[in-house]
Amino acid sequence: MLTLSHYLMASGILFALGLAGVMLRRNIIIVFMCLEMMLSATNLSLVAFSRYGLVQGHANYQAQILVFFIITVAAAEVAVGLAIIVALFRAKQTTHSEDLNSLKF
Amino acid sequence: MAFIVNRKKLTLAEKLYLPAIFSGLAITWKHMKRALFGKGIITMQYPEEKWDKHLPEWYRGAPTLVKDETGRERCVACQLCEFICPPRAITIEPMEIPDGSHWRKVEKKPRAFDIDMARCIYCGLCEEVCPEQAIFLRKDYSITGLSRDQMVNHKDKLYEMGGVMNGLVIKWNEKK
Amino acid sequence: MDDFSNFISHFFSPAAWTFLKTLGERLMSPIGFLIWTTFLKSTILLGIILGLVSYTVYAERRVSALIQDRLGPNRVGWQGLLQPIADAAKLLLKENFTPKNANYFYFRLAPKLVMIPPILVLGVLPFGSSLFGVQMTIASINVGAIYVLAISSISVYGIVLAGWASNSKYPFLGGIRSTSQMISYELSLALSIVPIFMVVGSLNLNTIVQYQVEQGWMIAPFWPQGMNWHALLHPAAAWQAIAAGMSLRHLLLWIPLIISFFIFFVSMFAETNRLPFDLPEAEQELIGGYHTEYSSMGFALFFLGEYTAMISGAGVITTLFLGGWSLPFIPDGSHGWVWGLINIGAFFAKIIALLFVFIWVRWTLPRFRYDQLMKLGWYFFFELAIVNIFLTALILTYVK
Amino acid sequence: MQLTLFWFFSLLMIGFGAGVVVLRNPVACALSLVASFLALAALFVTLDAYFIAIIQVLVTAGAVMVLFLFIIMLLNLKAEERRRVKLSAMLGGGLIVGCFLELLSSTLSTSPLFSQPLPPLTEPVHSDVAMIGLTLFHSFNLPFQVIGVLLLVATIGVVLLSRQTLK
Repeated sequence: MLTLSHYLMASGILFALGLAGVMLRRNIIIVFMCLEMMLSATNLSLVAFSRYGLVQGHANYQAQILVFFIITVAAAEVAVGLAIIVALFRAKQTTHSEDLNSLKF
Repeated sequence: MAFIVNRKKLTLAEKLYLPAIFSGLAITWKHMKRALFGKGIITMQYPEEKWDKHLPEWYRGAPTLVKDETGRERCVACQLCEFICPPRAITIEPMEIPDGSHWRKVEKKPRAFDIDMARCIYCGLCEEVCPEQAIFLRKDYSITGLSRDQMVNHKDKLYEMGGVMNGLVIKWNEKK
Repeated sequence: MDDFSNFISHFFSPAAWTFLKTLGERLMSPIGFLIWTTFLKSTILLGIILGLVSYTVYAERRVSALIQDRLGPNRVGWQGLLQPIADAAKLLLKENFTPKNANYFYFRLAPKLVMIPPILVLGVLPFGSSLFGVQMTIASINVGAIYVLAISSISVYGIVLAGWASNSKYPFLGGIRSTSQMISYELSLALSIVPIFMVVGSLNLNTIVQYQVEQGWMIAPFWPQGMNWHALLHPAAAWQAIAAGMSLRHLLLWIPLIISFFIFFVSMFAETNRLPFDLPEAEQELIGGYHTEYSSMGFALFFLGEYTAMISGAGVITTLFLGGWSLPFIPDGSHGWVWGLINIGAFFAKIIALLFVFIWVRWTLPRFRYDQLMKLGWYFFFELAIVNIFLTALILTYVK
Repeated sequence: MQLTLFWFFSLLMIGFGAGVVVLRNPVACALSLVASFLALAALFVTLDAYFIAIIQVLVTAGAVMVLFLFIIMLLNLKAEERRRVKLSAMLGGGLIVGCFLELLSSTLSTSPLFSQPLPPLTEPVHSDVAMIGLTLFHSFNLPFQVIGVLLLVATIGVVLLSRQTLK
């Protein structure tokens, strides 16, 4: 039987993987990808809530709207973040977070 | 001195590309329509149709050796062609014509005369340089072989391909 | 019918007969019927498309030859019609070479990734009305149009991966070019068809085609419902139908629809890497771009993928703008299976006509320079598509 | 049927997600993330959220990850040499992740709401794209406009950031 907790657990594991990636990896781009993964994990739990918490027999579309917003904001965030990473790479020739230890260059 | 080419100011129609694109499409359409009815096609159906009749006067094909009308080998094995050949495709092994031979009036003839067609570049320098007019470039193409050995033309093959050339050595008269 | 089945049953043992009978019932139950018809439809469509792909390659060579006053392949079979088979045999028998420093796994994965997305796109295209009551769409889903966009946006990965995994300069440049080209043309591709969704009010490709059957094709919206085969017998009725179609709203909507057709068509060239925009594989600059290092079946898959993308792209254009399977005066498949077959034929005829245009354009236009391509995408088509959406909204709101 | 699909796609998603964390080569990480997102989109489909699934593929897999790949290739990142992962980071990370998962599972066991079976949907009047559109423009019009402004600002920011010389 497929229950809500199945989906929530899957989303939680994906989120935890993303979290682990953010903590363990040192390459900024990969850290950034792991952030994306965490955002998508929250999307999964939101969609699961929308499907299980029906409103008059229909899926709760407000949750899906929130997912829509999250995807949009994530896309904007990726564009800006990648631009920052490119600028960083131009200045320091590295994408390793350990090598970026000064606030000003 | 630097010469500055002023770029032409484009009109609106040229900037939009579209008229040019459509006129280009019209041109290709015209060509295709014509070709569809078999007109204006310049392809030659090779193995059935041959190019032989259209070969130009100056065409240079496979080099061959010739004999004169009496059956004498014209080549006197002077090895000028061997020396001048840029890709060193020609190998000549001379021999002396023995005393009492019918052709003893010249001293040497080739014992072996090999032209490696895998190396030949059809430059025609051998024909140009030959004092006896013994080597000629045939109007020949599609020179093929299945191995490197097959691509080497030996003396017999060269004479067979070249055949007989009548007349005197005319090279010195005409001063080309 | 019962007599017939009784008659047949004598040829089987009772156990086998009951098995056959339950099998038949299973197959005719709604879910079983859905499964086997879907399977059959997919198989047949895939077969047709793959055949069409190999003959598109042949057509490309013949048409290019004719345009250049040549003859093209005409030796294998009558007029060279067996050439695709000979080519396939040759490619299969060649050595499948992997360069030494290539990343083997990704190098082998890339051609498959190029091949899969265009085939997935075919899944939602309505390639016919209906045949014996079976709808001629493999999957009629309510987000069909965005599905097409989403799947075609994935197709870039194969190219990028091929460029990267080859570990070689030219393929790498091809892969990089492909990504940026894809990002810049995806936007105008997606935005240009928004006016259609606004006019039709649905993303389901079947609904879009049905709208075009009733209201006229998107690029020539001139006939409302009256344009059926009865009208053919009474020309006056047909004329009335056309005149009724020429309302102010129809005429005004024609402008944004033609613009969006134009943008979509051009963007499709960029999306399928066809000639005015074939920078990822530019032969003269990049020696073949992303598939430089491939040989044998890997190369063949790239080729097949490109042509399948062309065919599915042509299918999408047909479905969205050229009325899908519909022809004026021709009824749909519910009037008899002959009409159903004619509808399928009409769909593929339209695809073939579009493929011809693709080929014709390829052998006419020179390649765009890279900055020109970017400029065209970002400065021109993007803005035009957005303005087009506003124009459509204005017409839909104010002109009744 | 639905349970099988759920297990299949969630295992795919988590497997490829683990690939992002474990794999050394940035390109391999990015591709693994794409595969994970595709499986995630399939999970959305099992939840009858077709529009969200397609948007997920279109935006995240089709545009965002292509951008990632483009940047990885542009910067020509080699596979990172195996730097010794600091033991403290590993331990800390593992601890936090473990605590999070433990917290999640204990929360999920508290309420019977989380173990309800999939409720059946009534036959929808509009398609779910139409429903999302209606909800978006009726109840969330202002946030939608704000998102538009955000995208505009982001675009301007990116253009400024990618100038050659930062002033």
